[in-house]
Amino acid sequence: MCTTSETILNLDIMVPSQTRYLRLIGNIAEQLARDLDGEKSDREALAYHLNLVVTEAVTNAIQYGCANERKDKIRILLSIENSDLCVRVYDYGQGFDFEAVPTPDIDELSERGRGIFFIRSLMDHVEYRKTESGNVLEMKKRIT
Amino acid sequence: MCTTSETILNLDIMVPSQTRYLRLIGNIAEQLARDLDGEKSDREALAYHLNLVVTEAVTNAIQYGCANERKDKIRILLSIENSDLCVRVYDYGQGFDFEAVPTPDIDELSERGRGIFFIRSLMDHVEYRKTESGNVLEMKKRIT
Amino acid sequence: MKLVTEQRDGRTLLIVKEGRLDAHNSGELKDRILKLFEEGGRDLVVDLGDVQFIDSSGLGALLSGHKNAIQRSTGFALAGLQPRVKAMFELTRLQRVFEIYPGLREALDV
Amino acid sequence: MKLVTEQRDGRTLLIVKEGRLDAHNSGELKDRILKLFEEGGRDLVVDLGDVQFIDSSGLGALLSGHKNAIQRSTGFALAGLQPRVKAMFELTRLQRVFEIYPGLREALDV
Ligand SMILES: Nc1ncnc2c1ncn2[C@@H]1O[C@H](COP(=O)(O)OP(=O)(O)O)[C@@H](O)[C@H]1O
Ligand SMILES: Nc1ncnc2c1ncn2[C@@H]1O[C@H](COP(=O)(O)OP(=O)(O)O)[C@@H](O)[C@H]1O
Repeated sequence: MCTTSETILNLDIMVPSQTRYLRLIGNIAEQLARDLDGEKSDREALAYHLNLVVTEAVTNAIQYGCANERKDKIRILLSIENSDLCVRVYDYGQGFDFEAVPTPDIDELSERGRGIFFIRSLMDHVEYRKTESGNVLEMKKRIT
Repeated sequence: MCTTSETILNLDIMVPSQTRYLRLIGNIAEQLARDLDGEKSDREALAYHLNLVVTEAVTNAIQYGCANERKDKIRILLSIENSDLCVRVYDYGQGFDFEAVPTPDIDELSERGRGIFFIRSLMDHVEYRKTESGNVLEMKKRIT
Repeated sequence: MKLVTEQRDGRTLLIVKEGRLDAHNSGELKDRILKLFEEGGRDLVVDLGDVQFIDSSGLGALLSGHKNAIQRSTGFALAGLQPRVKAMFELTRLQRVFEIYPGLREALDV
Repeated sequence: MKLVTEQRDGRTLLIVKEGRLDAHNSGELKDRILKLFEEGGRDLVVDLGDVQFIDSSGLGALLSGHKNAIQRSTGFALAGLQPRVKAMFELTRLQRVFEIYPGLREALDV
Protein backbone atom coordinates (compact mmCIF):
# COMPACT_ATOMS: atom_id res chain seq x y z
CA MET A 1 0.00 0.00 0.00
CA CYS A 2 2.76 2.38 0.89
CA THR A 3 4.88 1.31 -2.06
CA THR A 4 2.69 1.81 -5.07
CA SER A 5 3.90 1.78 -8.63
CA GLU A 6 4.18 5.57 -8.56
CA THR A 7 6.54 5.50 -5.58
CA ILE A 8 9.78 7.05 -6.76
CA LEU A 9 11.73 6.63 -3.59
CA ASN A 10 11.15 4.92 -0.28
CA LEU A 11 12.92 5.06 3.08
CA ASP A 12 11.67 2.59 5.64
CA ILE A 13 13.16 3.48 9.01
CA MET A 14 13.07 1.54 12.25
CA VAL A 15 14.64 3.11 15.32
CA PRO A 16 14.48 2.57 19.06
CA SER A 17 11.65 4.45 20.73
CA GLN A 18 14.04 6.99 22.24
CA THR A 19 14.28 10.74 21.83
CA ARG A 20 17.99 10.57 21.08
CA TYR A 21 17.14 9.34 17.58
CA LEU A 22 14.96 12.38 16.80
CA ARG A 23 17.91 14.28 15.40
CA LEU A 24 18.88 11.49 13.01
CA ILE A 25 15.35 10.97 11.71
CA GLY A 26 14.73 14.69 11.41
CA ASN A 27 18.00 15.18 9.55
CA ILE A 28 17.24 12.37 7.13
CA ALA A 29 13.87 13.96 6.32
CA GLU A 30 15.62 17.32 5.90
CA GLN A 31 18.16 15.76 3.55
CA LEU A 32 15.42 14.22 1.46
CA ALA A 33 13.65 17.56 1.08
CA ARG A 34 16.90 19.29 0.21
CA ASP A 35 17.81 16.82 -2.53
CA LEU A 36 14.53 17.00 -4.39
CA ASP A 37 14.33 17.72 -8.07
CA GLY A 38 14.14 21.25 -9.37
CA GLU A 39 15.12 24.56 -7.93
CA LYS A 40 12.21 25.44 -5.73
CA SER A 41 13.09 28.73 -4.14
CA ASP A 42 12.08 27.72 -0.63
CA ARG A 43 13.94 24.39 -0.60
CA GLU A 44 15.67 25.27 2.66
CA ALA A 45 12.41 26.22 4.36
CA LEU A 46 10.85 22.95 3.18
CA ALA A 47 13.84 21.08 4.59
CA TYR A 48 13.31 22.67 8.00
CA HIS A 49 9.57 22.02 7.90
CA LEU A 50 10.05 18.35 7.05
CA ASN A 51 12.56 17.98 9.86
CA LEU A 52 10.07 19.63 12.21
CA VAL A 53 6.96 17.62 11.35
CA VAL A 54 8.87 14.34 11.49
CA THR A 55 10.35 15.34 14.84
CA GLU A 56 6.92 16.25 16.23
CA ALA A 57 5.25 13.08 14.96
CA VAL A 58 7.99 10.78 16.23
CA THR A 59 8.02 12.54 19.60
CA ASN A 60 4.30 11.85 19.90
CA ALA A 61 4.74 8.23 18.81
CA ILE A 62 7.36 7.83 21.55
CA GLN A 63 5.28 9.61 24.21
CA TYR A 64 1.82 8.27 23.50
CA GLY A 65 2.27 5.24 21.32
CA CYS A 66 3.91 2.59 23.44
CA ALA A 67 1.21 0.11 24.17
CA ASN A 68 2.31 -3.36 23.19
CA GLU A 69 5.23 -5.66 22.56
CA ARG A 70 6.48 -3.65 19.60
CA LYS A 71 6.83 -0.56 21.73
CA ASP A 72 10.61 -0.49 21.73
CA LYS A 73 10.83 0.49 18.07
CA ILE A 74 9.31 3.29 16.02
CA ARG A 75 8.67 2.95 12.32
CA ILE A 76 8.88 5.91 9.98
CA LEU A 77 8.27 5.79 6.25
CA LEU A 78 9.53 8.59 4.05
CA SER A 79 8.69 8.47 0.39
CA ILE A 80 8.15 10.39 -2.77
CA GLU A 81 4.91 9.32 -4.39
CA ASN A 82 3.85 11.02 -7.58
CA SER A 83 4.38 14.65 -6.71
CA ASP A 84 4.05 14.28 -2.96
CA LEU A 85 6.63 13.96 -0.29
CA CYS A 86 5.00 11.52 2.16
CA VAL A 87 5.79 10.89 5.78
CA ARG A 88 4.16 8.08 7.71
CA VAL A 89 4.84 7.63 11.40
CA TYR A 90 3.47 4.51 13.08
CA ASP A 91 2.50 4.13 16.70
CA TYR A 92 1.15 1.16 18.60
CA GLY A 93 -0.82 2.97 21.27
CA GLN A 94 -4.54 3.53 21.81
CA GLY A 95 -4.70 6.15 19.11
CA PHE A 96 -6.51 9.49 19.39
CA ASP A 97 -9.01 11.68 17.63
CA PHE A 98 -6.75 13.71 15.40
CA GLU A 99 -9.51 16.01 14.14
CA ALA A 100 -10.45 16.91 17.70
CA VAL A 101 -7.05 18.30 18.65
CA PRO A 102 -7.64 22.04 19.17
CA THR A 103 -5.57 24.88 17.76
CA PRO A 104 -3.37 26.22 20.58
CA ASP A 105 -4.82 29.22 22.38
CA ILE A 106 -2.17 31.93 22.44
CA ASP A 107 -3.57 33.48 25.64
CA GLU A 108 -3.13 30.28 27.61
CA LEU A 109 0.62 30.15 27.10
CA SER A 110 0.56 26.40 27.47
CA GLU A 111 3.95 24.74 27.25
CA ARG A 112 2.46 21.94 25.15
CA GLY A 113 0.09 21.32 22.31
CA ARG A 114 1.91 22.87 19.36
CA GLY A 115 3.13 19.67 17.68
CA ILE A 116 -0.05 18.82 15.78
CA PHE A 117 -0.48 22.53 15.06
CA PHE A 118 2.91 22.60 13.32
CA ILE A 119 2.08 19.45 11.39
CA ARG A 120 -1.25 20.84 10.22
CA SER A 121 0.20 24.24 9.37
CA LEU A 122 3.17 22.99 7.40
CA MET A 123 1.81 20.00 5.48
CA ASP A 124 -0.74 19.92 2.69
CA HIS A 125 -2.60 16.79 3.72
CA VAL A 126 -2.64 15.07 7.11
CA GLU A 127 -4.56 12.01 8.19
CA TYR A 128 -4.46 9.72 11.23
CA ARG A 129 -5.87 6.23 10.94
CA LYS A 130 -5.74 2.75 12.36
CA THR A 131 -4.17 0.07 10.17
CA GLU A 132 -3.20 -3.54 10.65
CA SER A 133 0.35 -2.49 11.36
CA GLY A 134 -0.55 0.09 14.00
CA ASN A 135 -1.90 3.60 13.93
CA VAL A 136 -0.36 5.81 11.32
CA LEU A 137 -0.06 9.56 11.03
CA GLU A 138 0.22 10.26 7.32
CA MET A 139 1.48 13.63 6.17
CA LYS A 140 1.88 14.81 2.60
CA LYS A 141 3.46 17.82 1.01
CA ARG A 142 3.23 18.65 -2.69
CA ILE A 143 6.69 19.20 -4.09
CA THR A 144 5.97 20.43 -7.59
CA MET B 1 18.06 -12.09 8.22
CA CYS B 2 19.07 -8.49 8.02
CA THR B 3 16.87 -7.57 10.95
CA THR B 4 18.00 -9.81 13.75
CA SER B 5 17.06 -9.32 17.35
CA GLU B 6 20.30 -7.43 17.93
CA THR B 7 19.48 -4.87 15.25
CA ILE B 8 19.27 -1.52 16.98
CA LEU B 9 18.34 0.55 13.99
CA ASN B 10 17.44 -0.17 10.41
CA LEU B 11 17.09 2.00 7.31
CA ASP B 12 15.73 0.23 4.27
CA ILE B 13 16.19 2.48 1.26
CA MET B 14 14.84 2.08 -2.25
CA VAL B 15 15.82 4.66 -4.84
CA PRO B 16 15.79 4.90 -8.62
CA SER B 17 18.90 3.48 -10.22
CA GLN B 18 20.23 6.95 -11.07
CA THR B 19 23.40 8.72 -10.03
CA ARG B 20 21.50 11.81 -8.95
CA TYR B 21 20.46 9.96 -5.79
CA LEU B 22 24.06 9.22 -4.76
CA ARG B 23 24.26 12.43 -2.77
CA LEU B 24 21.11 11.68 -0.79
CA ILE B 25 22.12 8.12 0.06
CA GLY B 26 25.67 9.14 0.89
CA ASN B 27 24.44 11.96 3.12
CA ILE B 28 22.05 9.65 4.97
CA ALA B 29 24.90 7.23 5.68
CA GLU B 30 27.03 10.16 6.81
CA GLN B 31 24.27 11.36 9.13
CA LEU B 32 23.94 7.91 10.64
CA ALA B 33 27.67 7.73 11.37
CA ARG B 34 27.64 11.23 12.84
CA ASP B 35 24.78 10.52 15.21
CA LEU B 36 26.24 7.38 16.72
CA ASP B 37 26.61 6.93 20.44
CA GLY B 38 29.71 8.03 22.24
CA GLU B 39 32.32 10.61 21.49
CA LYS B 40 34.64 8.76 19.17
CA SER B 41 37.28 11.27 18.22
CA ASP B 42 37.22 10.47 14.53
CA ARG B 43 33.45 10.66 14.14
CA GLU B 44 33.74 13.11 11.27
CA ALA B 45 36.23 10.90 9.42
CA LEU B 46 33.92 7.92 9.91
CA ALA B 47 31.03 9.99 8.51
CA TYR B 48 33.04 10.77 5.37
CA HIS B 49 34.13 7.15 4.99
CA LEU B 50 30.57 5.86 5.28
CA ASN B 51 29.40 8.39 2.72
CA LEU B 52 32.23 7.26 0.41
CA VAL B 53 31.76 3.49 0.63
CA VAL B 54 28.00 3.78 0.15
CA THR B 55 28.55 6.09 -2.82
CA GLU B 56 31.04 3.66 -4.40
CA ALA B 57 28.86 0.60 -3.82
CA VAL B 58 25.71 2.25 -5.16
CA THR B 59 27.59 3.58 -8.19
CA ASN B 60 28.69 0.02 -8.98
CA ALA B 61 25.18 -1.32 -8.46
CA ILE B 62 23.92 1.28 -10.94
CA GLN B 63 26.69 0.64 -13.47
CA TYR B 64 27.00 -3.13 -13.35
CA GLY B 65 23.90 -4.38 -11.64
CA CYS B 66 21.02 -3.72 -14.00
CA ALA B 67 20.14 -7.06 -15.42
CA ASN B 68 16.47 -7.76 -14.91
CA GLU B 69 13.05 -6.28 -14.38
CA ARG B 70 13.97 -4.79 -11.02
CA LYS B 71 16.74 -2.77 -12.60
CA ASP B 72 15.09 0.60 -12.16
CA LYS B 73 15.51 0.61 -8.37
CA ILE B 74 18.46 0.13 -6.06
CA ARG B 75 18.08 -1.19 -2.54
CA ILE B 76 20.37 -0.09 0.26
CA LEU B 77 20.16 -1.31 3.85
CA LEU B 78 21.85 0.68 6.58
CA SER B 79 21.76 -0.71 10.09
CA ILE B 80 23.39 -0.87 13.44
CA GLU B 81 23.74 -4.49 14.53
CA ASN B 82 25.41 -5.23 17.82
CA SER B 83 28.47 -3.01 17.62
CA ASP B 84 28.68 -2.85 13.84
CA LEU B 85 27.48 -0.28 11.41
CA CYS B 86 26.32 -2.39 8.46
CA VAL B 87 25.76 -1.37 4.89
CA ARG B 88 24.20 -3.71 2.37
CA VAL B 89 23.86 -2.71 -1.27
CA TYR B 90 21.89 -5.00 -3.57
CA ASP B 91 22.35 -5.43 -7.27
CA TYR B 92 20.52 -7.59 -9.75
CA GLY B 93 23.28 -8.12 -12.29
CA GLN B 94 25.50 -11.09 -13.13
CA GLY B 95 27.61 -10.56 -10.06
CA PHE B 96 31.41 -10.64 -9.97
CA ASP B 97 34.31 -12.20 -8.15
CA PHE B 98 34.87 -9.68 -5.40
CA GLU B 99 38.02 -11.34 -4.07
CA ALA B 100 39.60 -11.23 -7.52
CA VAL B 101 39.39 -7.44 -7.88
CA PRO B 102 43.03 -6.25 -7.84
CA THR B 103 44.46 -3.42 -5.79
CA PRO B 104 44.94 -0.43 -8.10
CA ASP B 105 48.46 -0.14 -9.52
CA ILE B 106 49.66 3.40 -8.89
CA ASP B 107 52.00 3.35 -11.92
CA GLU B 108 49.17 2.66 -14.32
CA LEU B 109 47.29 5.85 -13.46
CA SER B 110 44.03 4.24 -14.44
CA GLU B 111 41.01 6.48 -14.15
CA ARG B 112 39.00 3.62 -12.70
CA GLY B 113 39.24 0.78 -10.25
CA ARG B 114 39.48 2.60 -6.91
CA GLY B 115 35.94 2.01 -5.65
CA ILE B 116 36.41 -1.48 -4.25
CA PHE B 117 39.83 -0.37 -2.98
CA PHE B 118 38.19 2.39 -0.90
CA ILE B 119 35.59 -0.04 0.37
CA ARG B 120 38.21 -2.58 1.41
CA SER B 121 40.48 0.04 2.96
CA LEU B 122 37.83 1.81 5.00
CA MET B 123 35.60 -0.99 6.24
CA ASP B 124 36.40 -3.75 8.72
CA HIS B 125 34.59 -6.58 7.00
CA VAL B 126 33.41 -6.81 3.39
CA GLU B 127 31.66 -9.65 1.64
CA TYR B 128 29.89 -10.06 -1.71
CA ARG B 129 27.42 -12.88 -2.13
CA LYS B 130 24.40 -14.04 -4.08
CA THR B 131 21.11 -14.16 -2.21
CA GLU B 132 17.51 -14.79 -3.17
CA SER B 133 16.92 -11.07 -3.33
CA GLY B 134 19.86 -10.31 -5.61
CA ASN B 135 23.58 -10.00 -5.08
CA VAL B 136 24.58 -8.11 -2.00
CA LEU B 137 27.75 -6.26 -1.09
CA GLU B 138 27.86 -6.32 2.69
CA MET B 139 30.18 -3.93 4.51
CA LYS B 140 30.67 -3.64 8.25
CA LYS B 141 32.46 -1.18 10.44
CA ARG B 142 32.93 -1.62 14.18
CA ILE B 143 31.72 1.45 15.99
CA THR B 144 32.84 0.80 19.55
CA MET C 1 23.53 19.25 26.52
CA LYS C 2 25.91 22.17 26.36
CA LEU C 3 24.66 25.16 28.33
CA VAL C 4 26.98 27.95 29.45
CA THR C 5 26.05 30.41 32.21
CA GLU C 6 27.58 33.84 32.73
CA GLN C 7 26.92 36.85 34.94
CA ARG C 8 26.97 40.24 33.23
CA ASP C 9 26.10 43.51 34.97
CA GLY C 10 23.84 41.75 37.44
CA ARG C 11 22.07 39.82 34.73
CA THR C 12 22.21 36.10 34.13
CA LEU C 13 23.17 34.95 30.69
CA LEU C 14 22.40 31.42 29.45
CA ILE C 15 24.10 30.45 26.21
CA VAL C 16 22.63 27.44 24.46
CA LYS C 17 25.53 25.73 22.70
CA GLU C 18 23.41 23.29 20.74
CA GLY C 19 22.35 23.29 17.12
CA ARG C 20 19.08 21.61 17.91
CA LEU C 21 16.38 21.92 20.59
CA ASP C 22 13.92 19.04 20.59
CA ALA C 23 12.21 16.66 23.02
CA HIS C 24 15.57 15.03 23.68
CA ASN C 25 17.13 18.06 25.35
CA SER C 26 14.39 20.64 25.97
CA GLY C 27 13.58 19.11 29.38
CA GLU C 28 17.15 19.79 30.44
CA LEU C 29 16.95 23.38 29.16
CA LYS C 30 13.72 23.93 31.07
CA ASP C 31 15.22 22.55 34.28
CA ARG C 32 18.33 24.68 33.94
CA ILE C 33 16.30 27.86 33.47
CA LEU C 34 14.19 27.09 36.55
CA LYS C 35 17.32 26.33 38.55
CA LEU C 36 18.89 29.64 37.57
CA PHE C 37 15.83 31.47 38.89
CA GLU C 38 15.79 29.36 42.05
CA GLU C 39 19.41 30.22 42.69
CA GLY C 40 18.50 33.90 42.58
CA GLY C 41 19.30 34.65 38.93
CA ARG C 42 17.61 37.86 37.71
CA ASP C 43 16.76 39.21 34.27
CA LEU C 44 17.72 36.12 32.36
CA VAL C 45 18.90 36.39 28.78
CA VAL C 46 18.91 33.18 26.74
CA ASP C 47 21.28 33.29 23.78
CA LEU C 48 19.93 31.08 20.99
CA GLY C 49 22.49 32.11 18.38
CA ASP C 50 23.77 28.56 17.87
CA VAL C 51 20.30 27.01 17.62
CA GLN C 52 19.42 26.14 14.02
CA PHE C 53 16.39 24.02 14.85
CA ILE C 54 13.66 24.25 17.48
CA ASP C 55 10.53 22.15 17.89
CA SER C 56 7.39 22.60 20.00
CA SER C 57 9.05 21.17 23.11
CA GLY C 58 11.86 23.70 22.78
CA LEU C 59 9.32 26.52 22.56
CA GLY C 60 7.64 24.96 25.60
CA ALA C 61 10.85 25.02 27.64
CA LEU C 62 11.30 28.71 26.84
CA LEU C 63 7.66 29.45 27.68
CA SER C 64 8.18 27.78 31.03
CA GLY C 65 11.05 30.19 31.69
CA HIS C 66 8.96 33.15 30.58
CA LYS C 67 6.10 32.23 32.92
CA ASN C 68 8.47 31.62 35.79
CA ALA C 69 10.04 35.04 35.30
CA ILE C 70 6.61 36.68 35.46
CA GLN C 71 5.85 34.85 38.71
CA ARG C 72 9.11 36.10 40.16
CA SER C 73 8.64 39.58 38.73
CA THR C 74 11.88 39.50 36.83
CA GLY C 75 12.91 39.64 33.19
CA PHE C 76 13.31 36.88 30.62
CA ALA C 77 14.64 37.72 27.17
CA LEU C 78 15.77 35.80 24.10
CA ALA C 79 18.63 36.84 21.82
CA GLY C 80 20.19 35.83 18.52
CA LEU C 81 17.34 33.87 16.94
CA GLN C 82 18.26 32.40 13.57
CA PRO C 83 15.74 33.25 10.81
CA ARG C 84 14.20 29.76 10.67
CA VAL C 85 13.95 29.53 14.42
CA LYS C 86 12.32 32.95 14.50
CA ALA C 87 9.82 31.75 11.90
CA MET C 88 8.62 29.11 14.38
CA PHE C 89 7.97 31.82 16.99
CA GLU C 90 6.03 33.72 14.38
CA LEU C 91 3.97 30.73 13.23
CA THR C 92 2.90 30.12 16.84
CA ARG C 93 2.58 33.89 17.48
CA LEU C 94 5.01 33.57 20.35
CA GLN C 95 7.16 36.40 19.02
CA ARG C 96 4.58 38.70 20.63
CA VAL C 97 4.87 36.94 23.98
CA PHE C 98 8.64 36.88 24.36
CA GLU C 99 11.04 39.78 24.69
CA ILE C 100 13.27 39.11 21.68
CA TYR C 101 16.52 40.91 20.74
CA PRO C 102 18.55 40.51 17.56
CA GLY C 103 21.77 39.83 19.45
CA LEU C 104 23.28 39.59 22.90
CA ARG C 105 24.54 43.15 22.79
CA GLU C 106 21.06 44.58 22.22
CA ALA C 107 19.61 42.35 24.96
CA LEU C 108 22.21 43.45 27.49
CA ASP C 109 22.01 47.13 26.51
CA VAL C 110 18.44 47.42 27.72
CA MET D 1 27.26 21.39 -12.34
CA LYS D 2 28.77 24.73 -11.43
CA LEU D 3 32.20 25.22 -12.99
CA VAL D 4 33.73 28.66 -13.41
CA THR D 5 36.61 29.35 -15.82
CA GLU D 6 39.01 32.29 -15.63
CA GLN D 7 42.20 33.36 -17.38
CA ARG D 8 45.03 34.60 -15.15
CA ASP D 9 48.50 35.51 -16.44
CA GLY D 10 48.19 33.15 -19.38
CA ARG D 11 46.99 30.29 -17.21
CA THR D 12 43.57 28.71 -17.21
CA LEU D 13 41.78 28.51 -13.91
CA LEU D 14 38.87 26.10 -13.33
CA ILE D 15 36.93 26.67 -10.13
CA VAL D 16 34.73 23.76 -9.04
CA LYS D 17 31.74 25.33 -7.31
CA GLU D 18 30.32 22.06 -5.99
CA GLY D 19 30.44 20.52 -2.54
CA ARG D 20 30.51 17.04 -3.92
CA LEU D 21 32.25 15.23 -6.79
CA ASP D 22 30.81 11.80 -7.50
CA ALA D 23 29.70 9.65 -10.44
CA HIS D 24 26.81 12.03 -11.01
CA ASN D 25 28.96 14.99 -12.00
CA SER D 26 32.56 13.76 -12.48
CA GLY D 27 31.91 12.96 -16.16
CA GLU D 28 31.01 16.60 -16.72
CA LEU D 29 34.14 17.75 -14.90
CA LYS D 30 36.29 15.44 -17.02
CA ASP D 31 34.70 16.70 -20.24
CA ARG D 32 35.15 20.32 -19.24
CA ILE D 33 38.84 19.83 -18.47
CA LEU D 34 39.41 18.12 -21.84
CA LYS D 35 37.53 20.90 -23.61
CA LEU D 36 39.67 23.57 -21.96
CA PHE D 37 42.80 21.86 -23.27
CA GLU D 38 41.26 21.42 -26.72
CA GLU D 39 40.45 25.12 -26.83
CA GLY D 40 44.12 25.87 -26.22
CA GLY D 41 44.08 26.30 -22.44
CA ARG D 42 47.56 25.99 -20.90
CA ASP D 43 48.80 25.26 -17.40
CA LEU D 44 45.43 24.47 -15.93
CA VAL D 45 44.78 25.03 -12.23
CA VAL D 46 41.73 23.32 -10.74
CA ASP D 47 40.46 25.00 -7.58
CA LEU D 48 38.84 22.36 -5.33
CA GLY D 49 38.34 24.67 -2.35
CA ASP D 50 34.55 24.19 -2.28
CA VAL D 51 34.72 20.40 -2.65
CA GLN D 52 33.98 18.67 0.66
CA PHE D 53 33.55 15.19 -0.81
CA ILE D 54 35.24 13.30 -3.63
CA ASP D 55 34.82 9.69 -4.71
CA SER D 56 36.84 7.43 -7.02
CA SER D 57 35.14 8.79 -10.13
CA GLY D 58 36.08 12.33 -9.12
CA LEU D 59 39.70 11.26 -8.71
CA GLY D 60 39.38 9.58 -12.10
CA ALA D 61 38.19 12.80 -13.77
CA LEU D 62 41.18 14.68 -12.35
CA LEU D 63 43.56 11.89 -13.42
CA SER D 64 42.17 12.17 -16.93
CA GLY D 65 43.08 15.88 -16.90
CA HIS D 66 46.53 15.12 -15.53
CA LYS D 67 47.24 12.56 -18.28
CA ASN D 68 45.92 14.88 -20.96
CA ALA D 69 48.21 17.67 -19.76
CA ILE D 70 51.23 15.36 -20.01
CA GLN D 71 50.26 14.43 -23.58
CA ARG D 72 50.06 18.10 -24.47
CA SER D 73 53.22 18.95 -22.55
CA THR D 74 51.50 21.49 -20.38
CA GLY D 75 50.79 21.85 -16.65
CA PHE D 76 47.90 20.59 -14.55
CA ALA D 77 47.71 21.57 -10.88
CA LEU D 78 45.20 21.24 -8.06
CA ALA D 79 44.61 23.84 -5.36
CA GLY D 80 42.70 24.26 -2.12
CA LEU D 81 42.08 20.63 -1.17
CA GLN D 82 40.02 20.25 1.99
CA PRO D 83 41.63 17.93 4.57
CA ARG D 84 39.22 15.06 3.99
CA VAL D 85 39.49 15.35 0.23
CA LYS D 86 43.27 15.39 0.55
CA ALA D 87 43.07 12.23 2.65
CA MET D 88 41.51 10.43 -0.33
CA PHE D 89 44.46 11.45 -2.52
CA GLU D 90 46.78 10.11 0.15
CA LEU D 91 44.94 6.82 0.57
CA THR D 92 45.22 6.17 -3.18
CA ARG D 93 48.77 7.64 -3.23
CA LEU D 94 47.66 10.13 -5.85
CA GLN D 95 49.10 13.05 -3.88
CA ARG D 96 52.46 12.01 -5.35
CA VAL D 97 51.09 12.04 -8.88
CA PHE D 98 49.39 15.43 -8.87
CA GLU D 99 50.93 18.86 -8.47
CA ILE D 100 49.03 20.07 -5.40
CA TYR D 101 49.07 23.56 -3.86
CA PRO D 102 47.50 24.67 -0.58
CA GLY D 103 45.62 27.52 -2.23
CA LEU D 104 45.06 29.32 -5.50
CA ARG D 105 47.66 31.98 -4.68
CA GLU D 106 50.43 29.42 -4.25
CA ALA D 107 49.38 27.61 -7.45
CA LEU D 108 49.45 30.81 -9.49
CA ASP D 109 52.71 32.05 -7.96
CA VAL D 110 54.71 29.21 -9.52
N1 LIG E 1 0.38 9.23 18.45
C1 LIG E 1 -0.49 9.68 19.37
N2 LIG E 1 -1.20 8.80 20.12
C2 LIG E 1 -2.08 9.25 21.04
N3 LIG E 1 -2.31 10.54 21.29
C3 LIG E 1 -1.65 11.46 20.59
C4 LIG E 1 -0.70 11.09 19.59
N4 LIG E 1 -0.21 12.22 19.06
C5 LIG E 1 -0.82 13.25 19.66
N5 LIG E 1 -1.68 12.81 20.59
C6 LIG E 1 -2.56 13.64 21.45
O1 LIG E 1 -2.71 14.92 20.85
C7 LIG E 1 -2.34 15.95 21.76
C8 LIG E 1 -1.68 17.09 21.03
O2 LIG E 1 -0.43 16.70 20.52
P1 LIG E 1 0.67 17.79 20.24
O3 LIG E 1 0.07 18.90 19.48
O4 LIG E 1 1.85 17.09 19.64
O5 LIG E 1 1.08 18.38 21.66
P2 LIG E 1 1.77 17.74 22.95
O6 LIG E 1 2.29 16.40 22.58
O7 LIG E 1 2.82 18.74 23.28
O8 LIG E 1 0.69 17.69 23.98
C9 LIG E 1 -1.41 15.27 22.77
O9 LIG E 1 -1.46 15.92 24.01
C10 LIG E 1 -2.01 13.87 22.84
O10 LIG E 1 -3.09 13.83 23.73
N1 LIG F 1 28.00 -4.80 -8.35
C1 LIG F 1 28.89 -5.24 -9.28
N2 LIG F 1 28.50 -6.12 -10.23
C2 LIG F 1 29.37 -6.56 -11.16
N3 LIG F 1 30.66 -6.17 -11.21
C3 LIG F 1 31.10 -5.30 -10.30
C4 LIG F 1 30.25 -4.78 -9.29
N4 LIG F 1 30.98 -3.94 -8.52
C5 LIG F 1 32.22 -3.93 -9.03
N5 LIG F 1 32.31 -4.74 -10.10
C6 LIG F 1 33.53 -5.03 -10.89
O1 LIG F 1 34.66 -4.70 -10.11
C7 LIG F 1 35.49 -3.77 -10.81
C8 LIG F 1 36.16 -2.82 -9.83
O2 LIG F 1 35.18 -1.97 -9.28
P1 LIG F 1 35.60 -0.55 -8.71
O3 LIG F 1 36.80 -0.74 -7.85
O4 LIG F 1 34.42 0.07 -8.11
O5 LIG F 1 36.11 0.28 -9.97
P2 LIG F 1 35.36 0.82 -11.26
O6 LIG F 1 33.88 0.65 -11.06
O7 LIG F 1 35.78 2.24 -11.33
O8 LIG F 1 35.90 0.02 -12.41
C9 LIG F 1 34.59 -3.09 -11.82
O9 LIG F 1 35.30 -2.63 -12.94
C10 LIG F 1 33.62 -4.21 -12.18
O10 LIG F 1 34.15 -5.05 -13.17
